[in-house]
Amino acid sequence: MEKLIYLDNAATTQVYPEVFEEMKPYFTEYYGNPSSVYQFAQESKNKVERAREEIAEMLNAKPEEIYFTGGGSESDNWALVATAETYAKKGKHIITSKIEHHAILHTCEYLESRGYEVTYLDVDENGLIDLEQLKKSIREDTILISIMSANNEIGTIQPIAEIGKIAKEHEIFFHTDAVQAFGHIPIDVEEMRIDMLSASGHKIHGPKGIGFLYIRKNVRIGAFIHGGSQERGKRAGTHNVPGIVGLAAAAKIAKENLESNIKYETKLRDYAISRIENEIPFAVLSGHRTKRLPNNIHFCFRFIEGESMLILLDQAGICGSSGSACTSGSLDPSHVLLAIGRPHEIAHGSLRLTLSEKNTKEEIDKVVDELKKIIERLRSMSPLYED
Amino acid sequence: MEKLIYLDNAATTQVYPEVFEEMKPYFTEYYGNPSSVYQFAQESKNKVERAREEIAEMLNAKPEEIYFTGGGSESDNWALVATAETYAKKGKHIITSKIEHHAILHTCEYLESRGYEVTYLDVDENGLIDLEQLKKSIREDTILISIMSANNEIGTIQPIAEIGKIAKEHEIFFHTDAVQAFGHIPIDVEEMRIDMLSASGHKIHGPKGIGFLYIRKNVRIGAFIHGGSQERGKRAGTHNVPGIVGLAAAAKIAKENLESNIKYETKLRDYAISRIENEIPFAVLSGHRTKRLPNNIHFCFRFIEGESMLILLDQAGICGSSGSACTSGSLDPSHVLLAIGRPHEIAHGSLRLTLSEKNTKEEIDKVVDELKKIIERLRSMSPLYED
Amino acid sequence: MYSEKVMDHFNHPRNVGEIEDPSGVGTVGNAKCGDIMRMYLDIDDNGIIQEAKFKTFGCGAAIATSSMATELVKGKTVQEALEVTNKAVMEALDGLPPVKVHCSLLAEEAIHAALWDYAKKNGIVIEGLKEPVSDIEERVDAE
Amino acid sequence: MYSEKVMDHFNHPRNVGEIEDPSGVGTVGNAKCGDIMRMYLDIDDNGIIQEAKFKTFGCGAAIATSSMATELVKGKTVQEALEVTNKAVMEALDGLPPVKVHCSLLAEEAIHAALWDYAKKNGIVIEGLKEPVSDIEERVDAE
Ligand SMILES: Cc1ncc(COP(=O)(O)O)c(C=O)c1O
Ligand SMILES: Cc1ncc(COP(=O)(O)O)c(C=O)c1O
Ligand code: FES
Ligand code: FES
Repeated sequence: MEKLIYLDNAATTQVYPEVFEEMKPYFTEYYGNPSSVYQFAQESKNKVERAREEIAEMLNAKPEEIYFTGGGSESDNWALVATAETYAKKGKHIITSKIEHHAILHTCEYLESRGYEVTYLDVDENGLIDLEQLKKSIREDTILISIMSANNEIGTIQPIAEIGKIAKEHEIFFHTDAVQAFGHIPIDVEEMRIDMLSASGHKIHGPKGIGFLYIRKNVRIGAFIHGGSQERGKRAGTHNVPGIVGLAAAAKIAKENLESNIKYETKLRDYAISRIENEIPFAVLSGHRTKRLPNNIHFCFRFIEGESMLILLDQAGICGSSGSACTSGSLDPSHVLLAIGRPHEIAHGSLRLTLSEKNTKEEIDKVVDELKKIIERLRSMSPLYED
Repeated sequence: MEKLIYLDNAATTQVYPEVFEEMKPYFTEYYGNPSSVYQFAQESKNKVERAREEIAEMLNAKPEEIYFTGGGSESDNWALVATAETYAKKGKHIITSKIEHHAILHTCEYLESRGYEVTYLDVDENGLIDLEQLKKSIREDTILISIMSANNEIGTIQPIAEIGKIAKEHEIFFHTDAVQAFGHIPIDVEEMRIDMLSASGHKIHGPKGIGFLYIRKNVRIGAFIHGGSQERGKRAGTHNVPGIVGLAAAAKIAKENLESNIKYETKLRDYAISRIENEIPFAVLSGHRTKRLPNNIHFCFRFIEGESMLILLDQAGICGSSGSACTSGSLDPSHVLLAIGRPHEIAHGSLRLTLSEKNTKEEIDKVVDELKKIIERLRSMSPLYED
Repeated sequence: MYSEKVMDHFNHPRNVGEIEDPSGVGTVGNAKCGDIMRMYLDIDDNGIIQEAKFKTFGCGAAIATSSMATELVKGKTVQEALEVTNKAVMEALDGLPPVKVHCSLLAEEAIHAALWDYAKKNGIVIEGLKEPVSDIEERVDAE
Repeated sequence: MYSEKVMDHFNHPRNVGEIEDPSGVGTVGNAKCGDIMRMYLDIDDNGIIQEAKFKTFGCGAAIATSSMATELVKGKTVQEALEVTNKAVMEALDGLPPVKVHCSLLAEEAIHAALWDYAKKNGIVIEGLKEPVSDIEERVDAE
């Protein structure tokens, strides 16, 4: 078979070989539990603490504000549930947006079932929230604003610093799901006045099953996973040392290459977008044209359906997705596409291609060429398309 | 330095090189997200499902009753919190024991703060619960009994099948924290009538940061980590594929060697216990003499304090622990030792040595020889010891 | 996730297209997923289905079941065609994943809708055929 | 986790033991962790500490701070010995981990308790010395 063209880096990424090399010794060699007292475990412990420092530095945070978790979903759940519980006395109202990841939305629903109230902000046709609506939604009893840094489907980047400012002015905590943004665009928790931030290892060429939650010092939320005294008593469970090492190694590489990756991917992204728009009729770009993740290409192709497109792409050796990986299996159209106003049958024909800096122009050319054929073929079968 | 003698396998274990070999391809090669539709991700998906089958088989459970988590603590939290929430209408009373791991105890305290009631069963001087007390503690509104299979400090194995029977008779769900037991002693969820069971990879020579919760089909608890539709909508978060692969590979090895490991470790354990009892005065064995994990050796040495002992052992190249790794840093004496009636100052001089099947008689001999010298030395410094 | 037969019919769908002046045509939509299937039948004077064609806006399973359904009804009498249920289509395709079972219902309903149209046009009653439940308006966008 | 100096004093504790007929002896227990330290002082007629010995039931830090504390008070006057605070002991040991700070308090209190005993025995008042707060009963088990 020809070399695979992997364009689903928003679903998950390859662990970089150099990241894996760093992780390796911590499986079979330095396997000690960082909580143990003997020397042998100090290597693990030191490595965990160095990882914490590196990640903190990247965000302009303090090491003791970084808490390792089992992934982005856990971080999101923790931020929401624990803030709700800890600050229930202050109020029970949370503001979020309609296009959050399910790790936020379903946790909000869970909190609603426990008596909390949630306001889901609208987004415009580009996926941007309206800061005025945000301000108007703030109430006496609002305790948390949770708005994602960048959307996992359509790539739109929210005005995080502005949201942070509004939250700060109203003395409300601001959490951002940065799972798609961390390591992909610059984030500074001070400048952007972020109080909590979720991130995940496997979206930045680190390992799966590891993530972190940044918690600003003045946010005194309780634990979500209760038990041992790891992570200063806030997150129980034996440290996943190789995972933490891999997360930090990947973050470091991402940090070092941030600018060049952004430049390179943006160019590739815009090249793909312009070829698709010029060569495939009835193709509608989703998300904001410039306020978007450098690696995100998302289109709705009218008159056809996503899965068929994906299977045919797959047969051509191309990995893409039709929305978020973790909702595949669901038949509902993407809540994100509905929120930006796409009608049901248009939302159906969605395709997301997400780059890494390893992708090339040649790959993009091949993909667009294939795509043209595939879409033509599927449209010829479609009862909705009359040529 | 001489070869390290690692006797802290209850804290964590080495990932076996053959387990690591199985995990390896899933970092850099087959890195696909099992939720994705393309062929490339099928390898990950199939591997995850095969892992589920293998673990299920080992417990005599069905594959669809195994839910992968981020570790033992998460599994414990999930079982307790979600059962409490889902069955709150039936009642708000939970029964557990005083010697559970903190992942259970602190979660119970958390639930108490949310209006649940918890009965903490006593244990006798060997660490066994009293089945009569259990029966008497059952109330109209009892929804869950959570008793650990085997204790992580003193190694005592509870009468799980009997507890399961009592729970079944009263139509109350039975959860067991089997983090120390899974892969170490035989467990059959049917025979023992277990409804939920927590386990963790890194206690059986698998990786850290992965575990599972077995949930019997008729237990309809909700999710603990909300979000994507992974794990049949019950546990959100991108699958930790290498972790799952490693967990299953380790479980398989543990299963294949279960009998021979039990035999070998039990012999080594009892040899160590008898040498210590014969050669070191004022040494008090903790835990049940026979109903104990094959790999657990736990003593309290009077007149001395645990940490000093550990440091001196460490300097002799021996890794042991004084209780559970995740409470090091805490100054409180072990709640387990207090529960079996050890006075404060005796509980203080505790040493836990936990074997793997790779440990040898020669190692044990060296450890006991060192231990004798160390204890003598510390006692000579102790104001409590008058010779 | 799909069987080889499904992939074969998806990759090489049989009978894609339209029939001009069909004896019956039916378009059904699947409320569950929003997918749409249109089935054309050419039925001769003896009530035998001479030709069947389809157009489908839907997932891989929808395309494969459309294809298989047209194959199965060809050459059959109207009465026999009624027995081409979604189960029959799935079996002929060596099964479908659980989340895709509903797609095969689309095929069954499309056949029924086309037959209903045929019956109506000819003023006859086909025994056992009920009015299709989910015949939906064509949603072809004018644009 | 411990500094080299701590490890040195832990591995080679100075002045372990007892003094027969000491000028002052004090035993203190740390309520926080249950550890116990006993300090013996031999003080000459000029009020200068000639010798100091200790016995400690406690963690590594407790042993090291006992050792360092005895070293620090030796040769000092009673008044000077009062300035051997837990901070002074910690500094002399190049610091202690945060969870171990309380262990150094044990050393400070043991000095105070021994001096208190000395003052009591000799019917004198040492300026600035308060009755030790946590002088605890010896808990040597008879068994
Ligand atoms: C009995 C018991 N339960 C739960 C846990 C927690 O497991 P983990 O550290 O994998 O979260 C442990 C070990 O740490 C344990 O020994
Ligand atoms: C925006 C966003 N939030 C949260 C998550 C969940 O992260 P994880 O799968 O690591 O739990 C994802 C990806 O899956 C995501 O894209
Ligand atoms: S998902 Fe709509 S027809 Fe298959
Ligand atoms: S912990 Fe008790 S003296 Fe250090």
